[in-house]
Amino acid sequence: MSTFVTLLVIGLSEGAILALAALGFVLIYKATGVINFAQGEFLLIGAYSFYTAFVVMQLPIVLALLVGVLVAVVVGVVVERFILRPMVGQSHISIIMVTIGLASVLSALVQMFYGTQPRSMPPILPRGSVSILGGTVPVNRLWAIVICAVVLGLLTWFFQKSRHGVAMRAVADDQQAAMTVGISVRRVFAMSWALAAISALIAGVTLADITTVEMNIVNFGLLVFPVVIMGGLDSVPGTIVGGLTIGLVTQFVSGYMDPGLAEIVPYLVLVLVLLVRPYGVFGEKRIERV
Amino acid sequence: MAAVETGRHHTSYRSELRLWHTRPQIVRMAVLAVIVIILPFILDDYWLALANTALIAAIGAIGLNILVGYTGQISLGQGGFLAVGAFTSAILTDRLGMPAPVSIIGAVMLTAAIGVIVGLPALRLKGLYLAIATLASQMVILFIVRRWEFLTEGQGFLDVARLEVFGFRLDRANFEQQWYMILLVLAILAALTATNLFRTGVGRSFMAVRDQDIAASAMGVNLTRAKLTAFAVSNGYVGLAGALMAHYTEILSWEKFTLDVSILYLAMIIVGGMGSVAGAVYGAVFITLLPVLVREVADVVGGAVPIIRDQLPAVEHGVFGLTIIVFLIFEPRGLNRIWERIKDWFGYWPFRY
Amino acid sequence: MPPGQPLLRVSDLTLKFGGVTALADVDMSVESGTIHAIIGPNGAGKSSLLNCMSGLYRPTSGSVALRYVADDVGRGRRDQPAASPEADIDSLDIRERALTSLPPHRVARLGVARSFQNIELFDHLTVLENMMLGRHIHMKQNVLTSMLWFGPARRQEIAHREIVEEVVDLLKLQAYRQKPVGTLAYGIQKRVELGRALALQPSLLLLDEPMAGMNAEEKEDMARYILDVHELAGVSIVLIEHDMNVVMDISNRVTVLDFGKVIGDGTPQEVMDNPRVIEAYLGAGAAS
Amino acid sequence: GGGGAASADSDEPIPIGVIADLSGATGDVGTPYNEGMLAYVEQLNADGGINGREIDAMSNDYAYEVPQAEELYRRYLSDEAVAIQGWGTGDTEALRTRVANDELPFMSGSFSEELTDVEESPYNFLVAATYSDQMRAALNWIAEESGGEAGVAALHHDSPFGTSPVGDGEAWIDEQGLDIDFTSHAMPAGTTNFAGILSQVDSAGAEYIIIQNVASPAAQLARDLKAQGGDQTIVCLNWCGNELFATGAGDAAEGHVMVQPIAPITTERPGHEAILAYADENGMDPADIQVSFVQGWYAMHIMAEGIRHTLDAGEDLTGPAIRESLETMGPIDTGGVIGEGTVEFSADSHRGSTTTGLYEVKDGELAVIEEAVSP
Amino acid sequence: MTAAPEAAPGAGPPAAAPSLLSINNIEVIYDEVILVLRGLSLEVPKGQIVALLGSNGAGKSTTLKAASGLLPSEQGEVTSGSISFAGEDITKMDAPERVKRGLSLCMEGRHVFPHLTVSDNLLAGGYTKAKEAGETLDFVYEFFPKLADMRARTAGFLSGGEQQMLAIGRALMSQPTLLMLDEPSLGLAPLLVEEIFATIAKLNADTGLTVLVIEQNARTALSVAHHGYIMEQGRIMLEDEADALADNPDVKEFYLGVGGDAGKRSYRDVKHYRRRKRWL
Ligand SMILES: Nc1ncnc2c1ncn2[C@@H]1O[C@H](COP(=O)(O)OP(=O)(O)OP(=O)(O)O)[C@@H](O)[C@H]1O
Ligand SMILES: Nc1ncnc2c1ncn2[C@@H]1O[C@H](COP(=O)(O)OP(=O)(O)OP(=O)(O)O)[C@@H](O)[C@H]1O
Ligand SMILES: [Mg+2]
Ligand SMILES: [Mg+2]
Repeated sequence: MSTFVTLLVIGLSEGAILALAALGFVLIYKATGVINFAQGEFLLIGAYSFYTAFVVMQLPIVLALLVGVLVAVVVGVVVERFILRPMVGQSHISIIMVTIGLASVLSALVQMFYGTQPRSMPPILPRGSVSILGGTVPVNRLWAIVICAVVLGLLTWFFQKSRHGVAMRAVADDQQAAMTVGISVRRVFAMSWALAAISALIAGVTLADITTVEMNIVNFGLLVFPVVIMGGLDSVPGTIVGGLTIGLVTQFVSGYMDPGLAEIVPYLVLVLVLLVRPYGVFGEKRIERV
Repeated sequence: MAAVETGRHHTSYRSELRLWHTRPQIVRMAVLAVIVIILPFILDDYWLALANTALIAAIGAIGLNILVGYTGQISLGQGGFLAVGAFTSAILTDRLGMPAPVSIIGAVMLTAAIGVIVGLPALRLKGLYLAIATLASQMVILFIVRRWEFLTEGQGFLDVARLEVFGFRLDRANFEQQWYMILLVLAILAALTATNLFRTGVGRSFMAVRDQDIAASAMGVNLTRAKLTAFAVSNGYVGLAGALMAHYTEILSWEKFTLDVSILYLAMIIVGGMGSVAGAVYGAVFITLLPVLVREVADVVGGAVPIIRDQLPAVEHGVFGLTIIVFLIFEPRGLNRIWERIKDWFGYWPFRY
Repeated sequence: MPPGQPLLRVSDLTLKFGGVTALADVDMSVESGTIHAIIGPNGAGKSSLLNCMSGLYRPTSGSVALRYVADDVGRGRRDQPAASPEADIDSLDIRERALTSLPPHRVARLGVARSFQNIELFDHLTVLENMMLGRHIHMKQNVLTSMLWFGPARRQEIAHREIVEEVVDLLKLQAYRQKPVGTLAYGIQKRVELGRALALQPSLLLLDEPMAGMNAEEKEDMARYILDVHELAGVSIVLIEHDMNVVMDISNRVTVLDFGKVIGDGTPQEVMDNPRVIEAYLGAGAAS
Repeated sequence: GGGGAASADSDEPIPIGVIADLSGATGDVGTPYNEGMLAYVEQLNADGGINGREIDAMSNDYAYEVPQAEELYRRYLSDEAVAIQGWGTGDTEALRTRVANDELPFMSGSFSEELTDVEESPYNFLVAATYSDQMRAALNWIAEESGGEAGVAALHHDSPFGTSPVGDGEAWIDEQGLDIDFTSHAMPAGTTNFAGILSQVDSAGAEYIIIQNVASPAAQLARDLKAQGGDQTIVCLNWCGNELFATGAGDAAEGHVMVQPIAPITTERPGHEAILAYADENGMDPADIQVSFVQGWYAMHIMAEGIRHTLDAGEDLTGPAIRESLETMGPIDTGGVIGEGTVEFSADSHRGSTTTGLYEVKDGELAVIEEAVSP
Repeated sequence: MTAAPEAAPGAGPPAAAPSLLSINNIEVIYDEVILVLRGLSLEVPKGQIVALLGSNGAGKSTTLKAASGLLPSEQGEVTSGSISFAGEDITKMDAPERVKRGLSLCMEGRHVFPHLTVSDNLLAGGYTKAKEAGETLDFVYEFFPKLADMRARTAGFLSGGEQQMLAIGRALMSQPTLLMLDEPSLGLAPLLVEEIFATIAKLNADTGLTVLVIEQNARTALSVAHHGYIMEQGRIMLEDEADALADNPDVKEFYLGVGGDAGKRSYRDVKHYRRRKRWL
């Protein structure tokens, strides 16, 4: 029982961070149709820029977060403007590859400036453990859940309710048509990349606080794919459910079965899901009519 | 599509269907043949080893291009498939004592079969869904290779005996030269057979699936069969590349078949030109030589900009990414297209159009 | 199949997409040797009906059955037009097959070819390659001989290429042979699509709005091609078209759909005079 | 021979290829190791080199990727290196047949017991106790410490490096009849928490966790262990038993134990003096000198001694000659840094030493528990 | 009715209405080499319906794209000449800005947002006038009751004609003063074509909405238009009052075609392809 509680909370917190990272991916995909393989690197950039502001430049935490947001927005907008805009209308594979190239460049940049040694950061979230139902649970994990839930809630609201949400979805469907109804495609693109980068920043910093600031964050980012595919690529609730599922399943498998197996369990789950539902659990079938 | 050179008329379908028609084409092929044949006598072992690596990569890239470039099925599973080919051939020769050619054929067939198994879900999956499903296959295959102690007898790696073909054992002194010859022949065969495939109905049905699968099925193309065949054929080449890798490098461990390798191969076909056999070859050579080039440049400018030398792997990594981006933005059809342009330019010289 | 014989029977066909009923108990039959038009307002279910006929949609209930001459199928039969009028019906081995349970490629193998409402060509392939794909069902697909090229693969390519060239001549596409179709003008693409379907040497040709988006001149050309194909190759044609002038002029029989139901069926003139059709589709203006 | 670098009477620098991991999975310890080697070379060259000849250490990062290591190896071969300093187990094993073919003496950071077989790996030399010996020492200590009965979980890097001592450990328990309940798990790479593996350790009833991995994941594990209120004792082998572990885990490192054949700088052995002098000259803080740095320094020292012996004997500087020197020159003094203090090879054993030290983390420092233990 | 509130209500086109849109001698080039429009000029007087006719590839759609600012998204560019709307030079303005000023285009080939519902499509259409979107929505549903029935359906699954209606409805959502329609009858049933043109005429009559419409279906288009232009190969070849154009023998021959009214030839009687070279 006690193990169960520990694993449950840790799994939920991982899942929540994962969902947040994945939501950035979904945001980009929904609005621009771009499959961003560099989402993991966005987490990395987020974590390192915050680290630089907070630890290296010794800024107060709020200011450091603002610096992080600024960097995230700039990176997001620059990437959109100079790398993805010229790619409009290219095939899936080309877009996937250009973001893979981007991922290489971003991680190479981080590596060039910071090396690969993990860096430690003074704790942001409260440390220590509490006992819940007999399980020892790190307090920062609980905080991670809360933070991610709040940010996820805000983003979801924005996407579903605000008029920018509809604009984003319209742009995703048909950019030319969106222009004819007066939606500035550029602004929508820039906005979705910036939002994705910001959500990655929050996910990255939370993750870095729980672990360390290190290149490994990228590997965590790879898990975004099983999550979004399970969720159906463009469904916000699907992404949240997908994130929590992957977080929990991984944790339970590594706790009760084989920790090594946990590495590939997200992918096994994914394959199972796809066999039953080729468009993910929450995804709608692509419209294909002749 | 290159502009059709003018003044070329055919009197029979047979002549039109030939691969090389014009004088310049034939001359070009002859020059290329001469260069390729004298290469092993002028390069030292270091460069020959690079050439050999590139030739193996070319075979693998041709295979990947069949699936991705021609059939439109995105695959991130190349690394895993190479591993299947490599370990199969190594185990068949070393443990079952099969002659290398037989075990290589065995590896080709098994990799093709695994391709079909992985291809099965592909029947229902499209685009990114398929890409991620193949990513899953990469992860799972690699996990198996890593954990299945039978493969490496618990050592984590597998030694492969020196290649012996029909009683002829490669010797140490001429190791690279001899391999070069073997690989050259195989790479040419791979390129020719792949080219032929796309001159005929089977290959056309692959391309039809890529361009418009619904119309293809309405034209009588069995989508299931076409996709699975594409997976099998593509993986056949990949299996061959994997097997050759095993015999050439003489040691195998899972670390040679990671996701990075899958990405490397995708980069080859992107840089070379998707949906083009020649492109796959150009891409393989280019991507194999890229890190070497970066290093040479780093040696030269490293004094002035020390970060380039000190952070070489990061720089290599970054340059690799940048190459992909630059190609996709400025010449999405890759080196093959650039080469065609050059040919056209000379073909029409002195006229500009 | 000799003319005047029942060729295709649609019975009680119902097709639902979630809550939407695209087709409701549709009954109709197509006779061989005719041009059979299907008309109806937008969203009436015309394309859906065609999609059911070619196996692309699986109907919720009901069936589409095709009758065919056993020998005709699966063999290059360019010397004998599919509908040789002289043939004696009793001497032919005529079979019937339910298309609704078949995947599209199996339907194609039975000699049913089609074009699409929004051109669905293989964009990166040349005109010739597109048409060669029309020959797909008549060709043997062997990976190994294909890789070898010399021998059976090349012989087969040349043999089928000859048939394709005939279609190219018929549709006057000579100038575009080696062009990737994606770069061609809309009207030409429509023609290539027709050609690709013809290359299959179908006994039944399904055309979904072949003249949509064409100007008067191109429409005339296209109508001429369709008539030629019909007369020269003896193919039976099912045609969806909105231009009533075209329908009146070239079709032998018309079925009218509205909200997925058949509301009229008969000769063009009968249909034109049918008040339900006028009300639902033609409007008062056209009736005059 | 003429003026080639290999010739005995040449005065050209002696090329040695270094395959280093600075940025890969083991870069945290690979970087100081490489720095230690290069520092030694710098020091040696400043002191006039070996008989007046400098060492040209060509060092390149291979990011812990085997294919990259192979590429580097080929380059060094074509640059006529007379010996190679490698790094990881995977690449050392991947290269061993080539090394044997090309007759190049090869040392590395890998102490995998697989490599000590002179038949299979005639040109590989191991300068300190093998991972398996370290594992044996760890098990012996645990048996003693727990008063006989104990549960041990061996957590290892998921690679040849990681698995290398696991089987030998199990065999050792059988052989010695130790009352130890032994389980093993691979530590997933790139994971963000070890909660799962720790609960496995818990449910297996283990009181000790032996880690065969590098420092960063081990530190992460120690932190998770603390956060989840586990009371197991961690025993780190060679590559995580270092200062990085202590600093990385912070107060979560307290009380954990390390099996380390190389004496940390805080133990102030005679062999450390040269290193401290170098640090002093180069403005390095002695507190920053990690045990991996010391290890790199002495790995290079041993190679240099072999070369010196060859040159002293007036022989050409060829692989076989250096190998023979190393095998026949007798004990090489390391000033008490490695094992018992000396390293010695012979024609039928390339296992330079079998002894290691045991340390404990106390107030963030490595405190000696026991010295020169031999299994 | 909220569309075009500033237009004079109910007024028929005044004799010399001021130009709302005027295109002056523009040249358009695609991909930096393909010259499509070669000095084209066109006036759309306020409150009128203007029809633009021409054969395939003449450059009709290109003209509308130039007017609506869509060319950059297709690697096209206006290289000379100018376009002004309501007296303002808009040659360099981007597309969304033009929509805000009341210039709305309904593209060729429908271009609805396939994954959005019908109502979301319409709401996206009202993006620039979000505050009044509710009202406008009611207005559109009134005009196209069928859309109201389908408001919750996903647009991509609609039939071609349904999508066309949706596209026009969406264009109205931005409350345009000038509505440009590119082949609105493409693939539509005769009844619907009639309906759509009746709607266009009604919009024009009721609200004074100015319309520029491209049509292949020349007869129908000329029947509702006040004025017509005929273009070939990137230039205007002929321009006149709509009635006069419909009576022009050349127009009859080449644009009104065979079949149809007044006992023309049947399609079956056309025996030759390429009866003629281009009409130039
Ligand atoms: N793949 C599909 N998924 C969901 N609904 C569909 C699909 N295909 C067609 N429909 C629905 O079925 C109905 C009939 O559509 P269909 O395309 O057959 O009409 P149509 O008669 O061809 O119209 P048009 O003349 O406009 O092409 C429409 O309401 C359409 O929305
Ligand atoms: N994006 C583009 N890039 C290059 N050329 C183009 C592009 N769009 C149109 N063209 C070319 O410009 C010419 C005019 O095209 P446009 O679409 O304006 O014609 P149109 O009069 O609308 O014809 P249709 O009646 O077929 O719609 C054609 O020759 C076409 O090939
Ligand atoms: Mg239709
Ligand atoms: Mg147009």
